[in-house]
Amino acid sequence: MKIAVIVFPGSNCDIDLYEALHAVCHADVEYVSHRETSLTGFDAVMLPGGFSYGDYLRAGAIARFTNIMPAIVKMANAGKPVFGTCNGFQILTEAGLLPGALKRNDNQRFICRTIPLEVVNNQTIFTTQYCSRERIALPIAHADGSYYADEETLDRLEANNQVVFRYAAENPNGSLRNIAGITNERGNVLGMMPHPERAVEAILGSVDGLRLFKSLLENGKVRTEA
Amino acid sequence: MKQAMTPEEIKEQKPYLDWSLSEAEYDYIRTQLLGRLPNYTETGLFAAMWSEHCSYKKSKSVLRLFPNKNERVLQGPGEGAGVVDIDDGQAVVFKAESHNHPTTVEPYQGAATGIGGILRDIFSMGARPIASLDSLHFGELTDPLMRMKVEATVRGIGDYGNCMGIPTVAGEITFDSCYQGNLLCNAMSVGLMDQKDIQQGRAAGIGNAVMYVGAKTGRDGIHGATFASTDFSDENETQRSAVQVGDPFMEKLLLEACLDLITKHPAWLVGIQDMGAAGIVSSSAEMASEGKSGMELNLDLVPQREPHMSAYEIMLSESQERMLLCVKKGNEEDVKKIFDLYGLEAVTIGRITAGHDYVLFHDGEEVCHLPVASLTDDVLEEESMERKPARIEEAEKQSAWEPHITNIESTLADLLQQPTIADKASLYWQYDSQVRTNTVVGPGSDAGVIRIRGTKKGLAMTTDGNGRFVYLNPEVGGQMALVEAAANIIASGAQPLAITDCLNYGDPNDPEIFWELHQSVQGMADACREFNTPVISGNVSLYNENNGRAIHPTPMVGMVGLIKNIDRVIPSFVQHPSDKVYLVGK
Amino acid sequence: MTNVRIFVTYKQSVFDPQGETIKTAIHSLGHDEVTSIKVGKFFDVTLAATGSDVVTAVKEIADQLLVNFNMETYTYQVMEEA
Amino acid sequence: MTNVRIFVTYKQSVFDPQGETIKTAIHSLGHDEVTSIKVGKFFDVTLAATGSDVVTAVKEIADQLLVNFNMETYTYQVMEEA
Ligand SMILES: Nc1ncnc2c1ncn2[C@@H]1O[C@H](COP(=O)(O)OP(=O)(O)O)[C@@H](O)[C@H]1O
Repeated sequence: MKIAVIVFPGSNCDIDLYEALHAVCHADVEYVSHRETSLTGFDAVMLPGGFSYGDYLRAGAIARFTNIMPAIVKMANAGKPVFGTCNGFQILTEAGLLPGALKRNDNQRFICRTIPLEVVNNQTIFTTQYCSRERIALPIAHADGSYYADEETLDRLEANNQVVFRYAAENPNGSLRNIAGITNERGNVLGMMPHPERAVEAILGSVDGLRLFKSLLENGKVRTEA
Repeated sequence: MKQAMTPEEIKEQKPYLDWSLSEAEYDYIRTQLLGRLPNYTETGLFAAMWSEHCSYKKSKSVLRLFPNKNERVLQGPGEGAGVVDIDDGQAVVFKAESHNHPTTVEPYQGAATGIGGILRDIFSMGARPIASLDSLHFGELTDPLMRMKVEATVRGIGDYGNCMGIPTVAGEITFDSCYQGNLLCNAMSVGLMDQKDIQQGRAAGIGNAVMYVGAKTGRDGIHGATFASTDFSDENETQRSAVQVGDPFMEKLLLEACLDLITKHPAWLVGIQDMGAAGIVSSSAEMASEGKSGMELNLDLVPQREPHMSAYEIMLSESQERMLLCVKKGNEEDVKKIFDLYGLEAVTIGRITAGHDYVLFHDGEEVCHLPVASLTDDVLEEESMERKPARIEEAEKQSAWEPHITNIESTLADLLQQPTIADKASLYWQYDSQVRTNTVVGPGSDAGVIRIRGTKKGLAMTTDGNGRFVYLNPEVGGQMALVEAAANIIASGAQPLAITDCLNYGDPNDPEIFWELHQSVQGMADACREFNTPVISGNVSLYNENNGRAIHPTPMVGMVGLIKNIDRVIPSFVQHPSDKVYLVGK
Repeated sequence: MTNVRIFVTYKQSVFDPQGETIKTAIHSLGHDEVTSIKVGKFFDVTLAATGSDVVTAVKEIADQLLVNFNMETYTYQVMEEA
Repeated sequence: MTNVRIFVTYKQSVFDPQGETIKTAIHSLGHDEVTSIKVGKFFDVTLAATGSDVVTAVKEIADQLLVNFNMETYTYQVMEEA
């Protein structure tokens, strides 16, 4: 499985994703610039955290007009895995690949902490190595992570099992229904505010994020073989 | 554009006094250095370049006390930042910088641009910044305005560093009424590089290009450099308007573009320097001086954000996120292409010339023609008077104070409630301390620890200082700042390598304050020799006063240590319920 | 040349903690007469266009970029033509 | 009850990086006719007061809380009394 990590102007967790896949998971991964127009040859795409375009206007609002976006949309529509963390999640919502939006945190501040999450849906291609209802802890680091969608959308997300992660003990940012990560209806596009790529090595404090990448690689292999 | 005053009018009306150039200096420049009257632009350039901020004319004599070499130092003070060998062809680069005055006036932007400035010092050396630290000193929190300033300062540091994607991994925050009208905001940046990539701020090679890259020039921070060298009164707090605004997004692009150029195309580049205090003039004159070259610049080519800027304004603007490069003749277009990729401007604004003259053209006219050295090297060093303060004479006569503790529990509780001692998590949680996934120990421990990817090595780093100790006994206080930093580094499992510093004091024209400066630097220097931690970079911030009241003398030490085996790092938290607790030392 | 001011606010149904925080601060200053405060942003846009072209451009820019209709809504005001 | 809208912007000489970045984005959408874009914020304040009391209150709130005079300036508009 060959994975693209997109580099937008202002991306700064690009190396985090890359190294989690390359150094820790020994996966086949490449950086792809926002200037490119094609993702031919890639089986999955990941949008990193950071501050694309300085988060000016709204987080993710400008990045979605970059050259690479149509190729990402195409991957999503083709059912290939698309993953966005933090700013990547914000870009995916701004681009309409995921429902809802991410607002400024309720306390109006940037928050960098490791917090407990619940794995709500372990049936996605990204989460099969977690147990259902498992409690894990992942770092968050954002100022605009308060998930918002209207009631109808929220109900639909829950009914379709699209809520993948929830904040478990406390809600750090005011996200509605404690939502920390969601997929699209088809389940191949995952966006989440927490940073699994920051929790893949014991020396950095946690390995709770590792199984997300392992799940994807394992499921990707099965798929490629099939 | 016409000069605002004729040379004769300048001589008569002495506008330079407002820019903190003294009459004696003006006369010296006129009679000894030039043998003619300097024009308006030239006078302004002298005022900026001869300010304490750029010239260290008052503190130089004291700074000579510091050791700055040892077997590991590759670059000591004098460049953008110091460089230390950490084996395997790698080097660590670090420096601290104060942004006290801008932060006092406009905490959010002042703190943000403080981070921006220190980062440019690091990447202009060819290093990638890998961590930031801060040292913040505020007034008492009982003042609601101070609470807002604390919030804004922390937000400024966070917003800039977070957006740049550089983890803030350690720091210190204290509160004391002596900082009520003059906050201290010191920032330190640590970078990592391959030794082969080390850059210098020099311009040389006749015909080579002087290129301007990054953000456009506006009227921000004009007089910033001279402003930082005069003390505050409530009155000029309201006059100030040319606030520098940080653009971390631009800086991120600038960082990536500069590192691309430096690491991939070293042959194109002769020298590089960031535009800090006193913007274009200080960077260009210092580069020419360093390369022993002449330089000619055409200011009409400088990218400008506002119309009708004078030569003086263009030269002194402190607009952020700009760099000056000296590029080999013939490679200008190649360099431009690199910056184009990041959507950044790169413009040739001048050339290296034969001889040693610094010449500026604006609107087709020559507006400045000076020997380079007159701006950078001929500064009149100032002798300062010193006097031991009476309070210290008094204190020395008294017998040592013995604390009487009646209820140890309530004393402990009282101590823990002191804002200076209390937990700072609610503040440092606003800093991304983990981005780029190398942070082994973040804020909340003795020192921050960053691993070096691809090796077993790590770097420990800390900022420490204690204005109260230094106030009570400058020499011992200076030693203690070093000891505290070294203890933090050692407790993290690292070998201390070297230090950077910010020397924050009041008005050095006050003999008692100069004495404090001298004594405390002596104490620091002695301790540096003891620990074999030379001073490889640093910064001096004088005139930290409000309405005639000086801050406590507050030298800040930023220390970096090398960890040979990162797996052995010991955190400062209790690990297991039945572990034993030992007290070691005296 | 035409100047247009585009106002963007959260939709009515979206909770705005910033407004609440500011209201509390205003009350602590003693201004209890303030009963509500809402925060929004505006964009002063200058366009080299006039008449209906302006309206078309403003709508497009707002729809595509300036406004996130999941949570925001907007109004605009043509300020002057020169 | 009176509704007042308070507009806060950067002072003329202060650099607005956000506005510049948004302008570039608008141009990349093909709207080259946009020559300038400035970003500001506004506060819709409702007060249980009328007449000159409103003006006094608004000025105090703006001066003390809403505006950072180091770099910002403001105007206001009394929208309606009800
Ligand atoms: N401004 C700051 N930035 C980052 N970390 C900070 C800051 N201030 C304090 N810290 C962290 O909080 C911890 C305690 O801070 P402080 O009370 O100043 O401690 P110390 O007495 O150890 O210097 C330290 O580990 C320090 O790294």
